[in-house]
This record gives sequence, structure tokens and C-alpha cells, in this order.
Amino acid sequence: MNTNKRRAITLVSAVLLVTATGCSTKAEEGGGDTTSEDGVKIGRGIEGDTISLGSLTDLTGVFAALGADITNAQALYWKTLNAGDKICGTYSVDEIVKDHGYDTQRGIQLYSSFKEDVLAIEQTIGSPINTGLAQQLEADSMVNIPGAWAQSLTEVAENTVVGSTYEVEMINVLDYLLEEGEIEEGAKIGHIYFEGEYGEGGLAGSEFFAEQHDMEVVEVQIQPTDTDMTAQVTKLESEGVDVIAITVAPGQTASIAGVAAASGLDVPIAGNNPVYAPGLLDTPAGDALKANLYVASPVAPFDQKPEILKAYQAEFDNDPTLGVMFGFAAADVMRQILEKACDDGDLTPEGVLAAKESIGTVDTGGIAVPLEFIVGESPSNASYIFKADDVPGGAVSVSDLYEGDDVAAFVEGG
Amino acid sequence: MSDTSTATRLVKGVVLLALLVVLLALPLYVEEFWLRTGFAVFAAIIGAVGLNLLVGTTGQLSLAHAFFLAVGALTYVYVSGDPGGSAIEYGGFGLPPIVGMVAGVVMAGLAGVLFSPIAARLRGIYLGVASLGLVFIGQHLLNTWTSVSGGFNGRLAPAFDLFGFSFGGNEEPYLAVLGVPFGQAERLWYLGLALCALACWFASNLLRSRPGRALQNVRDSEVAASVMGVNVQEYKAKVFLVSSMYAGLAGVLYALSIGSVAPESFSLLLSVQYLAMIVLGGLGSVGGAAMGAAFVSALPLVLQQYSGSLPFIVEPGQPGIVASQAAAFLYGGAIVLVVMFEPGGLAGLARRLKRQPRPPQESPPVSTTSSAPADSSSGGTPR
Amino acid sequence: MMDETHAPILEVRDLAVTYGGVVQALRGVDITVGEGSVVALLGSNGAGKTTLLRTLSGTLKLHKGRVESGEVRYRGSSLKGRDPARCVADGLVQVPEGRRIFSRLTVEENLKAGGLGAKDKSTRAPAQERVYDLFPVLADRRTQRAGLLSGGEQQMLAIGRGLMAGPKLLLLDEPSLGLAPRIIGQIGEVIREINRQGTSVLLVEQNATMALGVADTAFVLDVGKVSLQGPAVELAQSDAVQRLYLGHGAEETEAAAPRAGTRKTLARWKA
Amino acid sequence: MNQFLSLLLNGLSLGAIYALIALGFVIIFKASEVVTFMQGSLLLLGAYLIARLSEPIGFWAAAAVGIVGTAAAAVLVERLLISRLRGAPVISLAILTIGVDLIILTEITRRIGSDILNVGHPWGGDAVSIGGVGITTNRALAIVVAGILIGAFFIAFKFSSWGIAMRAAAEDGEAAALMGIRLGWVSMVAWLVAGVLAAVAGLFATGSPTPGVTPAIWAVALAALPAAILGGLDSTGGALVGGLIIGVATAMAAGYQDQIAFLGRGFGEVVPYVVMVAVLLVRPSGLFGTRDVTRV
Repeated sequence: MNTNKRRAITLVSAVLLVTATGCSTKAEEGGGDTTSEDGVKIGRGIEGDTISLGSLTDLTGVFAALGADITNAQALYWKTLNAGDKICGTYSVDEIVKDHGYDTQRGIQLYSSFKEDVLAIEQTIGSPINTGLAQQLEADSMVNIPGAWAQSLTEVAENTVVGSTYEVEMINVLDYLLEEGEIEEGAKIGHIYFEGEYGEGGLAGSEFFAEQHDMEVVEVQIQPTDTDMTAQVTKLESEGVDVIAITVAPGQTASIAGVAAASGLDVPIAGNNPVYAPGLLDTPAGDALKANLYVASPVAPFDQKPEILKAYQAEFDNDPTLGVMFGFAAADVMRQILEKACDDGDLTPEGVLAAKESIGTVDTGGIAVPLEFIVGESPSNASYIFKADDVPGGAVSVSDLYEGDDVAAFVEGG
Repeated sequence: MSDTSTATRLVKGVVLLALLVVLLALPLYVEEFWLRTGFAVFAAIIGAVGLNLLVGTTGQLSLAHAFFLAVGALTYVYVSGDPGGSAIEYGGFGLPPIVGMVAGVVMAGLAGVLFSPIAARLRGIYLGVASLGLVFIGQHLLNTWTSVSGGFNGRLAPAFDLFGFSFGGNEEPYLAVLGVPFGQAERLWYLGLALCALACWFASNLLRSRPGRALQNVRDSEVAASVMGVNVQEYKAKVFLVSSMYAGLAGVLYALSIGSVAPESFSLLLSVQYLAMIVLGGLGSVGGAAMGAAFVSALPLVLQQYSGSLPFIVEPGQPGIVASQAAAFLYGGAIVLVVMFEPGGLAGLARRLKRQPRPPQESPPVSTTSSAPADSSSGGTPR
Repeated sequence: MMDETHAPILEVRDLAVTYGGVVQALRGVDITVGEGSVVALLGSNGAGKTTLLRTLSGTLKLHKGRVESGEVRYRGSSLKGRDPARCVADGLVQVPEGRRIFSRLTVEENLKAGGLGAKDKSTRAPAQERVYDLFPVLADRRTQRAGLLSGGEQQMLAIGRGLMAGPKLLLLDEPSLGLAPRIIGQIGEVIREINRQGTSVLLVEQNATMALGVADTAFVLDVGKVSLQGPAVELAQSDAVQRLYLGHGAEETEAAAPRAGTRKTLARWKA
Repeated sequence: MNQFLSLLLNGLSLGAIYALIALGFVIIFKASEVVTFMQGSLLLLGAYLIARLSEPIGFWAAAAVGIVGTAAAAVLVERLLISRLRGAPVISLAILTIGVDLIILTEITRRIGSDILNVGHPWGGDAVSIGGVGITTNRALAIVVAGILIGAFFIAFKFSSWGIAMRAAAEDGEAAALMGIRLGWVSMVAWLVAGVLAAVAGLFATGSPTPGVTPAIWAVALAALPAAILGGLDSTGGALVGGLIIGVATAMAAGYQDQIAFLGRGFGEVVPYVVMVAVLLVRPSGLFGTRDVTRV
């Protein structure tokens, strides 16, 4: 048996040697940048006249609503662009969309599946996934548009946050309520927020605002899986709050509004942009939401941009949310960065990153708030403020672009 | 009889060796995505083999595996990671990664030992649900203890290196084999392969040893085992220790595979996936656990990768079944089919295909029933 | 005593049973229970008594056992493939060994449970009265948890529970097991009384004294085969039975005797 | 004090919903010796059916169809899968139900997509005041209906043929079979009842103050599992008590989170499990479970 075994080992080793010395396909892969006909440096993610952009979205997990709308909108945006001006007048855009179902490990794996093939990423949903990817984005000079607005995202140069951070959003919406007389100086803010950076961000905003206006914040932390907000609202009611600030998910928003209405706590509710989805209007809490909810958003409601709504509805038959506006805005920001890179003569990943950093103020024509990308700072000080209503997108603007008086102080101080 | 068994062992040896050779050669050919998937599979195999020792061999249902993985992963990032974080600051010792890895394994084992008094008191399904509690309590702990975990979004996992040879990060020293540059993915592949082979080898030796047989007796009947002189409590505690150490190592690799750890990654779903792995693979079998782990952890990624060419799966954004749902259907369905028709799992199936009769102690599914009917002529049916 | 010329209520012909297709528990067993008679079935541990009862009551499948050959006819028709519930509905009721009463149910609930399998629901109330007449002690304790009864009372409850379905043939599996001699005597009387009221009885016992005292005819089962049979009185006089079941040296003989299904004995050791 | 009463009342209503689900766990365990992990998807299925149908056929008809449909699904699982595995190890059966749960959950999640379905309860978001404490009508009704259902169940359990058959079968399956009790029938009815209970729980769990049907309500059943365990897996009374304990403890922990802030924010979520583990440490078979459940 020993001789047999030895013979087998020899045989297998021989096979190994033969296979290994045979040409390895991977060995011949040569990276490196080239220059296109019109003198623009190109590299990863560009084949012929096509730029490939990646998309790490969530179509099956908790953020499926957002993911689907953004994905649809971006597909529509590039379809239109490809049929018209293209990028740089030359390149059409091809998307590689991957669905991670809000599973961090899967998201990271999927990133590695397309990172050699894409120039940049136009959408990455999920804070933990964005956090997990940070190192790799830096290593790959991969410009990325996160579907989130956390302060820490702005600290990675590759991240292109389209909108204000959660802190700024919360200050803006509270400031708006103060200005409109919905709340007064010295009021008591009850803040219900998620554990984690999203919630903490919103809370930091309301705490800063409270400091400026002699207010007090009663904080209640919840987990994403909580659905029944009775105990939390009861607590706020017993504290006698004058406004409820929320940094939660849509399900909790409906519950909060419903419980507050049922228990006679008729106060305004101020939320960060992810708190709302138009589907909430069909719930029993619909009327309460229409009456009391104010949301700060990085993108304008459809009433500001009816043409986008029309274009979308011509293509897709679902009820659009503001995710559509965000998808358009993100695609437009990506287009402008790519155009800038092209103008600078460098469409390599590094060139795109440089373009992103040097682009200055980005104006998306009123789809999103005006943006300027400085590492570590909120890309914008402004928000759109909307109320819930029975219109497409479920939101009507109550003000034009709004920038609270305290935001500047916050940005400088923070 | 001894002739055939020698021949069988030889065939088995050659098959294993050939498999090893193929696995060793793969990084020369396949793309980074597959290598990374492979690394995740190796991590899953280690975890599944560990869980199998507990559930398959000793018959203790545990849904807490995700928790022990979390302990391993968190210990690794804390011991070997540097302090950092912007919104939420977290600490770290910044020690060499190998120290972190060992610490991760040890801490997970310790957590297992701490839990084992509870495990010893509870049996079967009560243990299963109590261990479910551990997952939730553990997640709460991780979310709360932000100075360690980095909070909801988690924290980055330091790249692994061993005596100056880096498995990621700076990729030093530069290494190329046969013209193929060995980057992070290639290096991690070998790291995973080595650890995984070691873990499987240790587990199969353990199962063949005297303690291994004692564990199987504990599964079949605690009363009988104790009559035969097996210290049931002690063995249960020990197997919890070993199983959670496996989970700890799997957790460290999981962290390396993702590059970061977030509390959310260690949810009940992860425990359920591990359970699915060992059920599909075949309870009690090391090879089965490996097959099950490969199936469950790679399936969603493979389906996603080939969603374009699979007729029943639509591209993301289209109405219909997308890859991750198809994967969920497939392994949910596979669990049902396996329990119904092939309790031996993939391992049992492979065995049946080979038509090699086996000594009975290797084939049975978990059996925890001990309420033998009163008459002496009960039970006793060969499996 | 009943006349042997009556048509038999139960006929077992050439019955062979295995467990898992491997362990042969019965091989070519022939047994007849005459209508209205009491038949005793003797045998040591592992002789196949319980296997026979399982075959009759339809629970063999629960234990992964299988009838390999032979036939069982109850009231003229084959029992093949009949499930336990059908058997009970047809009046073939088994009182299991070790009593197996539902200890967390009350005495009355136990009796009700016993009546659930009866075909005719209207017979339940009279059946219960009959049981209380037969066992007055159960009537006194009807609201008590069955687990609180003494061993003898529990055996009476088990028998009473079996009577609730209105059996035509009652299978009793070792009713004397673990009971004091005085109680065993009472059980014997009860069996006689049940028989007098028109129920045939197949009594499986290790306690040959009581069984042979009650039965009309008897069979001795040994290693899955019938080794002796005949009228109970005659059998009681035979040397073999004297030696094996009534007299001395039983233990030594049993230990020395070859056994079918040694693993079953092992199972007992483990349990 | 008002806050305390309010939390208590809401905790009880939550507990009533948990109790319904926990009762389902216990009934199935007693009748089939299966610890089912698919109560969550049954609950979701019931709520989903009601929500989808209440628009076209009206709430009451939808509720009837939803409850019947869920019970039918449960019976189907019992007939097609569980009944064929009688006598299989408890762990295998539990894993089987996890597989089925995964399939149902994935499919309904896929169908719901990103919507929040409104069940369309006639009482909507109304609220009532009980002794000066406000509670949504939905939750008040939950207490009432759960009370009636559980009461009816206890009566059936104690006095009906099925109840006696089930208790007998739970204690000694073979002896029950020898009494002519059809174990398959007992098991099937148990799954049917558990399906009904899950659908009713789903009906109330998705009403105000929760926003409607989302896949997340699947997790409600997960919190009811500790309720069943801490009461004692084979004790119906334990399921009721366990449900109420978990409900009240969860509400209190959420409402008084400032006072227990040292345990970490959001502690309310894990309260069911903490309570369960604590109880199991003292009583390994739960509060009212029989100590001799060694067969699991």
C-alpha cells in the first residue's frame, strides 16, 4: 500500500507540474493605461466606446424600495444619455448592477466580482457595506456614490455623497419648523433614532440645534427591527415634547405618527430623508403623516421637476418614490465628474477621482441640492423640505431650497 | 474485508490528494472573484465543521453559532486593529494579526465555555432556543459596546500577515508565481486552504478517536453514555469549547473576507445558514459539512454571477425572481428535500453513489430520542 | 368454561415478523383464540410476546417491524394493513405493558381517552359505568390525576381504559408486572369477570401462576416460536412449564437459553 | 403613573399577540413533537392574504379567507411533510420547518416587494381610552379577541375529544394509538389550530400602531418563541403567561429605557431573550413545563 500511495503521489504531482507550467491565463493579463484616439488617457472600466459603471444595490433586502427606484432611474438616465450626447461625446455608459440584498459579506464579494471591470460606482446602498468597502475603494481609486448620507462617508475621498449629511438635514428641518412658527424657542424635542451612525448623525443635528435655541432633547433609541412605537411615543408624551424628531425607517415613521395621533400628541414630526416612503400614506397613519410630517431631503420632490416624473412614468409602471430623483441626481453628478475628467484628459480611475476632487460646485439643475465635495465636510448645507401628500412621490415641497441659519455655525464648529 | 478497506482508503487518499492539488493550482487560473468566494467558502467550512461537531456528532442543537463567530471576529479586529473611527471611536491593541487570530479562537472558546453551564442544563430544543437568545443578546452587546465593535456600521478588519508576509493590504513582499502576481486574493486563498485543511483534519481525527466515539454515545443516549462511564456534562462542555473555537476561527476569516465587521453580519440568518450547511452536507460528517458549506455560501454568489445566462433568474430590477431569492428558494427547498429523502445529506448521497456500506456509527442522522418504549424488544433496528 | 368448538375470534397462522428486515422476532407462530375464551401466552423476555401483540394491534410499523409471512385473521377477516385506530374500532383493543396510563390526565380523562376509538359514540357513557362498577376505586378517584394512583390502581385504570372502547377481544400485556401478589390476584379476578361479561381475552404473561389460573388454553412462546400449547390446566402440570415458569431454577435456565434478538436484550441493558 | 399604566396596557396587548403565537408553538409541539420555526411565515402569510384581499372583497371576507388560507397552508405542511416523518429526530423536524419557513418568507417578501401593505382594518388608527389610558382600538381588540380565542381553546383543550386525544397523545403517543386515537388526525388539527392562531396574530400585529404588512413582522413570531419556551414548551398555560410576561417586559424596557440605560440603548429588543435565558437557568424546562421532557 505504501508503494501504491507513493506512486499515486508521484503521479498527481506530475499532473500538477504539467498543468502549472502550461500557460496560465491569468499570467498574461496586462493592466496599464492607454490613450484613446482623441488623446484622453483611459484605463480600467473603458472598453472601446463604452464606460462601465458598477452598482451595488439592494433589490431584495430591507432597502429594496430605494434600490429599485434608484436603479431604474439610473438606467433611464444613461439610456437617454447614450442615445444623445454621450460622455465626452464618445462614450456610452454600460451598467453592471449587482444585488446584495443588504448582506454585507455578499456586497463585498460582489464588489470584487466587478471591480476590475468598472470605472466607478454610481450607487452603493447600505452603510455597513460602504464602511466595509472603504479600504478597497481607496486602494482601487474607485469613485463611489453611496446611497447614504453619513458624515463618516465624506471622509473617504472616493465617496461622493449626493446631499447634506444627516446632521445638516436635521438642523435644516428643525430650523424650518422654528421659522414657520411650528415650534418655539425653548421647546422640547423628542428624538427617536436608530442605533448606529444614521441615528447618531440625526441626533447630533438635533442636539446642536437645541443648544442654539435653548431647547432640550429627549432621546429614545430604537433598533431597525422595532415596529411598534407605542412605548417610545408614550414616553415622549409623558415628557411633554413639542416636536418629535425622527431618524428611523419608514415603518417606524408610520407607527410613530399613528401612535402620536391616537394618543392626542398633536405635534410636528421632523425627519431625515430616509424616514419616508409614499406607501405610508395608505396606512392608517396616512392622515397623521400628511398633517404633521416634515422631511429634509437631498433631492427635490417631483413638483419641482415634473419632467423627470413624466419621463420615468413613461418607462416604468411602479409608483415612483424620491429614490427616482436621487437616482437621476447621482447619475447626473457622475456624468459631470466624468465630463470633467474627460476635459482634463484623464479618464482613468485616478483621473476620475482627481476630477471629483477638483470639480467645485456641482449643480444638477435643481434635482438635488447644490454640492461641493470637500473631504470630511457635508457636501451641502441645504435641503429640500417637503410634506407628505397624495401626489406622485408622495411629497410636496413646502419651501424652495432651504438652508437653516444654524447650519453654517454647525459646519464651522463641527 | 481488510483488502477492500485498504483499497477504499487508497482511493479516498488519491481523491483527496487530487482535490488538494487542484485547489493549490486554482489561483493560477481563476479570477479574483472566485478566489475571494473560495476564501469565504473556506471560512464557512471551518465554521460548519465546528457546528457539526456540536449538532451532528453530539446532538446538541445550537443556533448560537453566529454569536461565536462574532466573538472571534471582534476579538481579532480589536486585538490586531488600531484605534480609529470618526463618528464612533473605537479602540484596539494593534498587535500582530497572528496574535489576534489566536486570541479570536481562544476568546470564542472561552465564550463557549461560559455558555456551556447553560448548555449542560438544557437539552435538545430548549438548548436550541436558548442559544437563539445568545445571538440576539450578542448583537445587542455588539451594537452597544461601540468602543470595541465600532457600532452599527462596524469597523475595518486589519489585513493578515505572518512574520512580515502580508495577506492583503500592502501585499509585501511582492510575489509572483509562474507570471501570476500573487495579490491579496491569491494569498488569502492559500491561507484559507491551509487553515481549512488543518481544521478538517483535526475534526476527522477527533471523530475517530475515543472521545469522538464518546460524543456519539452522548448523542444517541445520554443515559446510556453515562452508564458506560462517559462523563456526559464534561463531554458536552468540551465539545462546546471545541465547536466555538472553530466558530472563532471562522469568524476571524469571515472578518478577513469582508475586510470589516459589522454587528449586523452576525444575525440569526447566519446561524440558520450554518445549520443549513450541516443539514445539507450530512450531519456528523466532516466532508459533508464541507460540501454543505460550499453549497450554501457560494450559491447566491454563483447565481448572481451567472444570472444573465440562467433562464429562471432575471437581471436585477426586472420583475421575477432575482438571484438572491433563487438562492433562498434553492436552499430552503434543499433542506426540505434532504430531511425528507436523504437524511444523510450530501455525504450520505455520495456514500450511496459509491455503494460502499459503512459501519453504522458514521451514517446516522442526529438522534436524540431516548424514550425507549418499555418493552425490551423495542427499537434496536439497524440503521 | 367456554366450548372449544366455537369459531375462533383470532387465528394466527405461520406468522413471521422481522425488525428492520434483519432481526427475526417471530418465526412461524400459530395461535388461536376461541370466541369467548381466555388464552394465556407465556414466554420469557425476548420470546416475541410483545412483537405478536404489536402485530395484532397494528403498531408494528411504529417500531419498524414487518410481517414477512403468515396471516392473522380477526373475526374471519385479515388484519393485514389495519392501523391501530381501525383495530380499536373493530373491537380489538390492547392494554399495553407497563400500564402506560396518561399520568397527567385525570382518571376520568384517561377513560374518555380510552373511549375515543370506539366506533359507536353512544356506548361511551355505559362503558364508563361498567368500568366504575368493575373498579369502584376508580370511581372514587375520578377527578384525581392518574399519576397519583398506586401501581395496582394504575393497572386497573389501564384495563378500564382498554374496556372503554367496548372490546370484543382484549389483549393484555403483562398486567401483573411489578405488582404485589395480592394485587395480582385481584387482577386475575377482574380478567375472569371481564371474560364472563362476554369479552375474549389474550393474556400475555411471565407470571405463569396467575395466567394459567385464569386461562382456558395456553401457549408458550420461545425464541419466536410456539414451543408448547394446550389446555391451561394440563400445561400447568407439564414438566417444562413447571421448570421454566412455575418452579425453580428459572433464572439459570433463562440465562443459558439461546435467544433470538440478542440486541433487544442489549437495548434493555442500555435503557 | 400614567405612563406606567399605558405601558402596562400596551404590553398586555402585545403579550396577547405573543400568546396567540406561543400557543401555536405549544399545540404543535404537544401534538406532533415538532418545534416549528415557521410560525413567523404563517403569520406573515395570514397578514399578507388579508391585506391583499381586503381591497377587492372587503375586510371581513378577507379576514375569513386569510385565516382559512393560513390554516390550510399549515395543514398542508403537516400532511405533506411532517406526517411522513413521524418519529424522526426533533432536531431534523425543526430544521425542516426552518427550510419551509425560508421558502414562504422569501416568496412573500418577493411579493410584497418594497410596499407596506395596508390591512384595511375597519377600526383603522382609532384609539380608545381605558381608565384614562389611551390605546389603539386595534390593540384593545387584540386583547379581547385573544382572550376569547385562548379561553375557547382552553375549554376545548380540557373537555373536547380532540383536547383529550391531544393531551393523551402528547404524553404517550403509542399508548394513545393503542386506544384508537388517530395521531395523524390529532397532529393535523393541531397544525390547523396553530395556523388559525398565527393568522389572527398576524391580523392584529399589522394593525395600528404598526404600519401594515412588511416582511419585518415575521420577527414578531420570533419573539413569541421565547414566550413559549419560558412558559414551558409543553404547557398551554405557560404559553399564555410567557406571552404576557414577554409583552409587558418588552414594553416596559422600551418605555423606561432611560432608567435602564446602563444595559444599552434599545435593550427592549432583547428583553424576550434575556428573560428566557434567565428563566431557563433556574428552571430548565420553563415555568410550567414538565421536567421529564427528555425525549426532545
